[in-house]
Amino acid sequence: MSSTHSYQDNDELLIRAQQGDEEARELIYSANVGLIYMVLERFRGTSYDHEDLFQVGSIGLLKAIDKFDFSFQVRFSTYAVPMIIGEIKKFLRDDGMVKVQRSYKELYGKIRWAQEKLRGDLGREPNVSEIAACLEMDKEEIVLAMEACQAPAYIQDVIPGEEKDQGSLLDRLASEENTVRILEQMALREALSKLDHREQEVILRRFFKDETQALIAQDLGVSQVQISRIEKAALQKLKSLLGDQIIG
Amino acid sequence: MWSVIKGRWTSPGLELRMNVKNYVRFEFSSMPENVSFARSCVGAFAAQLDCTLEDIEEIKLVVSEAVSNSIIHGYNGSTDGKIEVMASIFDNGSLEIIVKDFGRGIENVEQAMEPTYSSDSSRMGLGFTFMRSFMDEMDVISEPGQGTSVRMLRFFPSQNHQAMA
Amino acid sequence: MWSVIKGRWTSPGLELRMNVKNYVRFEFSSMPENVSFARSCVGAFAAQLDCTLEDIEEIKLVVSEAVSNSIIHGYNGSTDGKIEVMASIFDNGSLEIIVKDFGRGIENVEQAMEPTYSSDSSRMGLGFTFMRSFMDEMDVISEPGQGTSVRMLRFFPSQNHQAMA
Amino acid sequence: MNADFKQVRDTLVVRISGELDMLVADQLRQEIDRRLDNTSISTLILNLEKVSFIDSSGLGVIIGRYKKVSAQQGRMYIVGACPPVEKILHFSGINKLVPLYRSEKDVVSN
Ligand SMILES: Nc1ncnc2c1ncn2[C@@H]1O[C@H](COP(=O)(O)OP(=O)(O)OP(=O)(O)O)[C@@H](O)[C@H]1O
Ligand SMILES: Nc1ncnc2c1ncn2[C@@H]1O[C@H](COP(=O)(O)OP(=O)(O)OP(=O)(O)O)[C@@H](O)[C@H]1O
Ligand SMILES: [Mg+2]
Ligand SMILES: [Mg+2]
Repeated sequence: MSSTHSYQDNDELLIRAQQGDEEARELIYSANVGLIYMVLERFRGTSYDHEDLFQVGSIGLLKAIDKFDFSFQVRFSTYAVPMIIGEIKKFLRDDGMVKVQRSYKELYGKIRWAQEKLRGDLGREPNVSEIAACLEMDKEEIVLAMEACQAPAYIQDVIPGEEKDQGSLLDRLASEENTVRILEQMALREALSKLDHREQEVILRRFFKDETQALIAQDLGVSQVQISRIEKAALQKLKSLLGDQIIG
Repeated sequence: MWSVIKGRWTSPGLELRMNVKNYVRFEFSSMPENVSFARSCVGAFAAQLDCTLEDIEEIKLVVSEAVSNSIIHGYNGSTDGKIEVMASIFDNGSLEIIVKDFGRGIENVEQAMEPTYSSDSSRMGLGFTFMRSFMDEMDVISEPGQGTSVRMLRFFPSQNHQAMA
Repeated sequence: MWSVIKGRWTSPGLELRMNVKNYVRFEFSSMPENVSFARSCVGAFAAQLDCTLEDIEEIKLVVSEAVSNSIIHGYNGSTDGKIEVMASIFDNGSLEIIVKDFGRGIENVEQAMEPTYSSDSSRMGLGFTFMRSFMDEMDVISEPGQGTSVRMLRFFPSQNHQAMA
Repeated sequence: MNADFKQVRDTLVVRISGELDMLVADQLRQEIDRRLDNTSISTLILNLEKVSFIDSSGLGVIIGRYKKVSAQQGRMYIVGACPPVEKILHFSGINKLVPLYRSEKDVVSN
């Protein structure tokens, strides 16, 4: 096995510890405390509190010291590591819930705070990697944490109240008449869908494509008078479907 | 398959940024639950770029629009269709997103892309308009009965690039 | 390809939950940047389950271990390998995660899975132990020179299931 | 998504949390419409404080409810949209039809 470890398996100390020798227990604990750090390393960058995890990990290590049995035929570390992880897992599952939720909320607040601070420092909008570096977090975590919209803080701190009317779509679409037109088009489409096929075609070509009754008549192989009649009936239907405000 | 599509889309401007630095490709079923999954993932991937949180919000929006369209229109709401998303980051800091379905396809792409056009009277017809507004390039390739591919590109000049320019 | 793998893994217990409710499959290059991307994505997918935030943290942890192994050991740190991740949610609320690479493979899987075993003296050899501790089932299939697949399963009894049981 | 309904006389307040996309649009539409159809409501307030994301599917629900409420001569307001959501509301122009306020209190005091 090519792996080298900084901790030691000291059989004699273990036996003494299990027989109630407090000093031996302490020695074996400090010789192996590195295992806890190894395990904790994996939780770096998560929302868990390291101090807490260390406490729990210590319990796992002490349990391993007390319960280790030489008949297992494995090295102490091989036995202790899963015990430490197991203890931490139990802790996370028993106790974690409220905590993590709270810390997500805190995280969200922190991100907002870092964003504001960096905006001030840099004089521009900070990018995600700058926020991540500032908080010592993963960029991806930042992105996902933003999904937990925690509005109250948001509103007081961030909404400055000014109108942010920028953007090309807005310029094209968002004038009041335009929006009302969007709505009308929606209503019109709905109404149009209630006409029969021929009526739809006549209306679309006459009013949306500006074609003449004569042309449509020719295409459909009917007389212009018939087209005129279809058009009139269709408009009548539309009016009753839409009310007077749209097609005056 | 993707390379074919890319070939078809290659434009003179695109050749300059053809060096893919990183990519992710994913595939999922046309379940509405996956819309939020898809936008989160592409958002998380885009975080590798030199971009702001606001940029990420916009990326998430366009992915949401394209994937929703595939589910709603492409597969008519049926949940057993397949959707593929490919996101690539190029050397010059641009992000390409391709959303592809194998659904019904679009008869008249030009009409479909018009602001406020929708084939469904209860919808706003804003999806394509959002995609076009928030991205620097957008193309749609669609074949009735075969499916639809939406390719979007957004250029993120990095702080460094800007400084050097 | 996945179904073959699934076939090989099918165990009597597994048959009961073979109905896939939702799945996602993704593929990315073996760049270190993609480790945090992959774990975030699987985390986002797992959020569809009836689970707590710390369940998600745990899922992210194991994905991180498996993907890091593929990059570090499977591809020896080279960034042009391909990694595939498949996550499936079954009808009964269990989550299966498969991480697959096409790299160097593992000679002795049993030894590799031992706590604190590592082929690299600077590492701790805890990856597999974490995966095993936080998931309910774990299998590794590896072929030297061909690659490695790690399949993990975790059962999330939903509130409803529990109530009905 | 989660929607919490509160009705005081003829005012209906809907407090929504989560992401307003196609996954939840239909359900939200139905839940609001059921109340609009069965009770006489003259003011509809959508509280979006806890909404972190909205796309065109969500906008569709809002515009649809606006049409419905205005057809019944009622009024509609949106309160508490956070910046990313507010941006989309502005972008689509919905803010020109449905006024945006910071909080439910602000609507009342106006
Ligand atoms: N993937 C697709 N497959 C088939 N048809 C599509 C697809 N994407 C878009 N379309 C068509 O293009 C039209 C316009 O799409 P767009 O996203 O702009 O509006 P919408 O989806 O109808 O409404 P909104 O996006 O506002 O909810 C759709 O109504 C549909 O007919
Ligand atoms: N995908 C893989 N391809 C090739 N070898 C692997 C792969 N995954 C694991 N291994 C082998 O299994 C061993 C144990 O893996 P494990 O994740 O438990 O520990 P480690 O990666 O060496 O250390 P740590 O995870 O603590 O950084 C590795 O040292 C390596 O030899
Ligand atoms: Mg759309
Ligand atoms: Mg490892």
